[in-house]
Amino acid sequence: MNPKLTRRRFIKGVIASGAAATSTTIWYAANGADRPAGSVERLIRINVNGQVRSVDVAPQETLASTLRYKLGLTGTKLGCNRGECGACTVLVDSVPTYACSVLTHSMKNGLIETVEGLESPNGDLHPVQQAFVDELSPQCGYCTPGQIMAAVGLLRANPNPTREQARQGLAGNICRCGSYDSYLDGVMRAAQIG
Amino acid sequence: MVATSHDVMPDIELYQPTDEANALALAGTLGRDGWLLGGGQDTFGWLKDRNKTPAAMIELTQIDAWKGIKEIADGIEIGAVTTLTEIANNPLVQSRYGLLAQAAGHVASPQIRNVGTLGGNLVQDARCWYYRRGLDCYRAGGNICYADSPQGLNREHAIFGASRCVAVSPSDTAPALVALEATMVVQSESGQRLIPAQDFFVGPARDIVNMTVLNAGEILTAIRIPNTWANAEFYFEKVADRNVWDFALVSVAAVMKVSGGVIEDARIACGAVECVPRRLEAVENALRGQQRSEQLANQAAAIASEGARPLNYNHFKVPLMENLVKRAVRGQA
Amino acid sequence: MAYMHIGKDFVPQDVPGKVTGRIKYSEDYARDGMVYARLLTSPIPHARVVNIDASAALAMEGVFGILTADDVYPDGEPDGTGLKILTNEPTLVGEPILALAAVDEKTAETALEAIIVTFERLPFVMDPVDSLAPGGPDAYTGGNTFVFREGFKSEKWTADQVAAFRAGSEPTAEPQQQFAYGELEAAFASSAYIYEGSFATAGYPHHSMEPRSAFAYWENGKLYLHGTSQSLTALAADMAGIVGVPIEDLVFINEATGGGFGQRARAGSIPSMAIPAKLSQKINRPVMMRVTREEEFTIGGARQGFQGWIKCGFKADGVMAAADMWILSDNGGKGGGGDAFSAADCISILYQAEAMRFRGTSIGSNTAHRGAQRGPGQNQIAPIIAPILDKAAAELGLDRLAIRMLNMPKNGDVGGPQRQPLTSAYMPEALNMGATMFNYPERITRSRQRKGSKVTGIGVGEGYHNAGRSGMDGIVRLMPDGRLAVHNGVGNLGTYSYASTSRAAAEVLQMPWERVDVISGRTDRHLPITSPQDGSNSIFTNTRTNWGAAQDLLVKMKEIAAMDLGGTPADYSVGDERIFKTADTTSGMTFAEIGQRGLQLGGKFTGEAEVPEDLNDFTKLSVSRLAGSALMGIFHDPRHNNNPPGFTATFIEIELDTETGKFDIIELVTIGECGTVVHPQGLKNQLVGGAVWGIGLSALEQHLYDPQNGLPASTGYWQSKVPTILDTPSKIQTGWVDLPDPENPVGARGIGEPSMGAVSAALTAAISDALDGHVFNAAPITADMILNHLAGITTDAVPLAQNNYRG
Amino acid sequence: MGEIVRYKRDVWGEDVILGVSWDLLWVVAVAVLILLAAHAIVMAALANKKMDIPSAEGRRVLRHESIDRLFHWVMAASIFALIITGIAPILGWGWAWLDMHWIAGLLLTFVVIFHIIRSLFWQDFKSMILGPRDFGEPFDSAKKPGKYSFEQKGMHWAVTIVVLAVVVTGILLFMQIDTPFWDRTNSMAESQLGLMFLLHGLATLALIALVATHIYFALRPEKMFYTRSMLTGWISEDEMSANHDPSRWSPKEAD
Repeated sequence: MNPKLTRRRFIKGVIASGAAATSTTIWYAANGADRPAGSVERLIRINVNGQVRSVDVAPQETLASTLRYKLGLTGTKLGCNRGECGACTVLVDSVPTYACSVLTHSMKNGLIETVEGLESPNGDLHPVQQAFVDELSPQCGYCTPGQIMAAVGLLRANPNPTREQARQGLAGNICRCGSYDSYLDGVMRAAQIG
Repeated sequence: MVATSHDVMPDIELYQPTDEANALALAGTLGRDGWLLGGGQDTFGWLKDRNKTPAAMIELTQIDAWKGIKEIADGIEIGAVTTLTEIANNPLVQSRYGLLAQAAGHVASPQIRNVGTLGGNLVQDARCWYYRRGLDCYRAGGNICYADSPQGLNREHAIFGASRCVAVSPSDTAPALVALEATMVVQSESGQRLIPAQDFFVGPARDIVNMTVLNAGEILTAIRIPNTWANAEFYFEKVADRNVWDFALVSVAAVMKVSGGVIEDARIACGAVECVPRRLEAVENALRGQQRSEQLANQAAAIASEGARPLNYNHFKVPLMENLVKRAVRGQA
Repeated sequence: MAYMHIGKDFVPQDVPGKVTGRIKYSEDYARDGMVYARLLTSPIPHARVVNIDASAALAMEGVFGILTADDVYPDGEPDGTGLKILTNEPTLVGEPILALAAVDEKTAETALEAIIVTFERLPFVMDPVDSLAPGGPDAYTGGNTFVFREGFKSEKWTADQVAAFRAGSEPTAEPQQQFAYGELEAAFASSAYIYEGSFATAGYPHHSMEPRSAFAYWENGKLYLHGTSQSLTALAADMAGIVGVPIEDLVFINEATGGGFGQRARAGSIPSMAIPAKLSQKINRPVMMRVTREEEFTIGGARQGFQGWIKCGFKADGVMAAADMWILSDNGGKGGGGDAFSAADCISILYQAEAMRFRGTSIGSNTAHRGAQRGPGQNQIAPIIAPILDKAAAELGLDRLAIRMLNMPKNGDVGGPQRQPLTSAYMPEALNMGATMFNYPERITRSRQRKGSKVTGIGVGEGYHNAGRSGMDGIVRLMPDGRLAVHNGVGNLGTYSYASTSRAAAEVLQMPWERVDVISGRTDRHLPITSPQDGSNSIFTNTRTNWGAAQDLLVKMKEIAAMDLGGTPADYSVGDERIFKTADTTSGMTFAEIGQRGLQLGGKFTGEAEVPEDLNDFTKLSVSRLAGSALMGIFHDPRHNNNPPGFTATFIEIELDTETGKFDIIELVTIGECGTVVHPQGLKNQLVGGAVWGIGLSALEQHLYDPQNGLPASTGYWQSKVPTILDTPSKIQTGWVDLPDPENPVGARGIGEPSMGAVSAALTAAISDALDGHVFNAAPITADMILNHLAGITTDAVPLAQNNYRG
Repeated sequence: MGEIVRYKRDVWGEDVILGVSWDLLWVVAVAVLILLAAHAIVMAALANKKMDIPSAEGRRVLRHESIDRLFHWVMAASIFALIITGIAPILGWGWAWLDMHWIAGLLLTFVVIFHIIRSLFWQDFKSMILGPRDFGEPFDSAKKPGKYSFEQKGMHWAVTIVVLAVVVTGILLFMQIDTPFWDRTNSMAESQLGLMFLLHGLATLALIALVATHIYFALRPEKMFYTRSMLTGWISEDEMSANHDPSRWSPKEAD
């Protein structure tokens, strides 16, 4: 650990909690081992795209890192890793969620779905995927998996959205190519295929 | 050196208590080193940047007692880790406290509202970009403010109540709860505190490093909204550069009791103009008992901005605040 | 003319991969033994690295090594303002100093914390005008500007010149660059209305969704580089030079690129890809370098900001008699660009100014490096010129559409300093089509109507960009199984032009699309050189090359047919995957048969002989590697002279709320004029995408650096204000003229860039209209500016400020 | 731990001084307590040998004019206000302290300036000068001081130096905040700013020690009459002759 960091934390500790708290601040900075027991077990089982996988997950690991780097599900993209773009959107219990901004451990009890899990077993595209192909919704395609997961989540909650409702549903996903209009066309078409 | 863009979560412990006692005990033991984790939307950026380095996270979202919306003797109680989406869509909240439903529905983006909690939205830290960049400014325990200077980039900063630090309260729901006269339920190992929403937030003059009165070991567990303003006339508006993600440039939350065009009683709070949600008591007094009219709206606007002290780049917040107060007084167009 | 493929929609082969997540971007690859690189970047806007102490970091477990500027530039860093792989003389916060490789990213970041870099701090500046002031700081060591063949120079104005410019007067200093045509003074003298004023536009980041991550490993002396680019072959050719590996030993792999917008067209604008390549070579391990969003901002660059002065004269009838422009463009901490020149060129073409003068100077600032961004120059000037035209129309009592109709480019018109002819121009058709779809006559009557706090604003805009090049090559092969392989070096950045330009070849051979394979995605598939996919040129440039290559193949097929079936090549035609005698369709061969026959014959038929002399080297290499593999069509496209334009016409109605400074777009109609339409869905995407970018340019996107310390304040999507779906209209009405250009075999031209400029122009005009014609002379026009204007507040914002508010 | 100086990172990530380490607050507190306790014990031990406190009865001589007494107490009040408002936030007691702090600071500044001027022109300045003779005083019970004893002069000059230090640094820091009189500038470089905070802090710590000592002695029984004189102005002739050398201090009759 960088000594500067330690001192920095110490300084902030003093200011934040007053000199009286200094001793404790130092204590934890210096000696993490002495923290209370009961922190999370690393080895967990998570349900991704209908399969239960057991993974070794660090306490601080984001769902996006687990999906991309532990499970090889690289369809989930990292555009900003800050919850500012939506490229990493996945479904947890059908709820659109930024995988870059939740901990895997927090989501371990949910049903996790990524873009890789949408096709039917016989390989047919999901209606949203098919509609996005038909409307040529994607441009560069980097935000597409996130747009698709947001759209799937929207249509599960509201199978027949108005165009305005669809717009609100996709509001958490940036498309730098500006293909919003084509994505909306795709969602409306998917709602019809349904 | 901070000469690098951090992007991955550093090593940090995670506790997932499932009952209150456990959580309070952890919070008590870890003190300032235990980071209280709600939806995490104000957490992971800090940690990835390594600009805040707590030893452990205490996740509160596994505790059912602190989730959900229920009726109580006087009004409703909302668990602090209830998601903003749930609040925005909850029939009870929508029907009686539409103001809060609207405010919750205007936070950030759908995905953030899906995991972000009401408690988290209320206790989130300042969004001043200098502070978020990890600079050792006053709020970070330093001895300088980079925003309040002739050349500082302070378009989003405070026009009221600055004291060395000029950051504003970024929360969209805070003004709504102040207007609704909500009470914050704060628990710790040593017991429970009930704090009026308005007193829950604290400015830099009093505490320059914290934005709320929460002490180490204390947890905001619930928010109670009394019947006082149930089904009153509400007005919420948030003006931001972009219609998604952005924090308010100025927001207004107003509750009013109007009969026959006469404003019998009102409470109004503005967001993003001060380090705390700014309650406009002078405006409320001026409105009480008055016939609603454009003149009244203009009077109210003038009173609202009295004492404003804009920085170099945020003069526009004065007319914006005035206009939003006007609209609140006029009511829904 | 009736085409089999041109003008018809199809499913580009990469689309299924994009909707299933299967298509791989550079960071999606992995390899055994792969290690992770992270960057240490400069915390200081301008400095010199005095010492790097990495001993503590290198001693850490899981750290494999570091790469510094000394490693990549053993003979010293290159001179000039070009981007560097790594540097010891950073000229902006965030410029890469060194890279460190470790077992995982977390370890790498922790190790970076332990590296002590000692800097010598140097003077820095955030605003080019501040640098011009007497004694003003210079952004570079050695000056504030880099003059070609002359090197660094420190350009200074007098205090009075600086003050006068900031006050809005015409700069009196010597420009670095200028052009003029026509009789300027006379033209102004003949003007009934003259507008004069200064303006500022923001230079903001590209912020492509995919950060410029790269992955590299070496195998048998060959470098395998997974990267991101707009132009597979054009970029690879130069990237080999940057990494320092012979082109034949570089395999550049790039199936899909998560956005480019001008910043990934050429290797020089994305040298960071060389870092994993060099590091991998040094530590002998596969190296993945994931780039963060903040790094994508700091090393991803931005467009040039303008600090300018413009004077336009209009005759009584509304004709633009003269335009005089002086533009100071922000060169940032690295890079640069010719945006200012292009802006002037655009005015001379789009408004057909009878006389014109352009003067410009480029000055550095210690901010993000500058380079081409969607419509570099043409699009910055669009939101500035539009309200000026409307002001002229108002002064001269003309309709705002009419004054544009009066000045618009038409077939036979010329433009630019060289008065270069346009290959064709159907702007009248575009404006008329848009006016009809928009119902202009009815909507214009709503201009400035109030509804409570809301005011209606109407805007008309035009966009232009040079949209076509030549001199590139094409390779097609007819395989023994009768399938057509089109080798296409065009990058895949979301325009689908890699596929749509290939359809020109299918068209020549009347080949069903499902029997065509577009060969692309990695350079070891032997691709022809293409022009970089910047400047909206791909459709024009590469339909020419693919058409030509297919024609060459067709000639060879007919020659073989005549050889085997008698008669002369001229007797033969193709159809239904057969070549047959035009007179007797029963006598012929299938494409499969002709393909096999060609392979047997070899020689010139399979690229083993009589290969065109004038092929580019890159293409020659590919041909030599394909030689003898199949019946091959090879083509070098000769240069052509005229200017193939891309045009767009846009009509917008907004409702602006005078109490919040925000507006809603009620209707947005945008019409593309790009010759024959090759791929309607692709064109529609370019039009709606351009519209979103236009909204960002006119109303949202900013580029903030703290003048006190040079720190970037707008690194992410949040502070950069990249438009979200709720900042854009729910439906954008699109249309296209679809008339052929004579200098393209299928009549096609490009569209990607003008689609943005026209919308930006129309939106700014609409905002100005809603505010009773007030001219902001700025882009973007943000809510606070509108509120300040309405409240009569004069803020402390510096006039013409760059990398700051209002510019 | 145990650092004297606290550091922070400046805007470019390099370490600069932030201020004094407030851990020293406890060090100072403990040190002063021990010293004074020790002194008290020693004095208590000596007290066994009878030590007659001179009588406060009889004729009175003037020791402090009313204007000087007023100055003393105003200065005391402002210094207390400054110490309390300055230390409270460091101990984590959040309240709006800054305005009271600089107001008290201004008050202190003004009275100090007043005192300097008055002492130079209207008071007997020589009586406070610390000469070689004074240093012998503690070791020779025969030697009696003039108006002020060696200890009193020492305390006075120590307080003078420390107070001037806090006042000067305080004023410089004052310029770095918004006040009714001006908007703050970032005139000072971060490193200089940190130095100011460090000096201000160190001076404060010294001042706390001196004030504690001063109060302790003011409350000692054998010195009580000085404290009284700071309230009433007079001491008795007995107290005068017992503690001072009339040849070196001839005060006026107190009325």
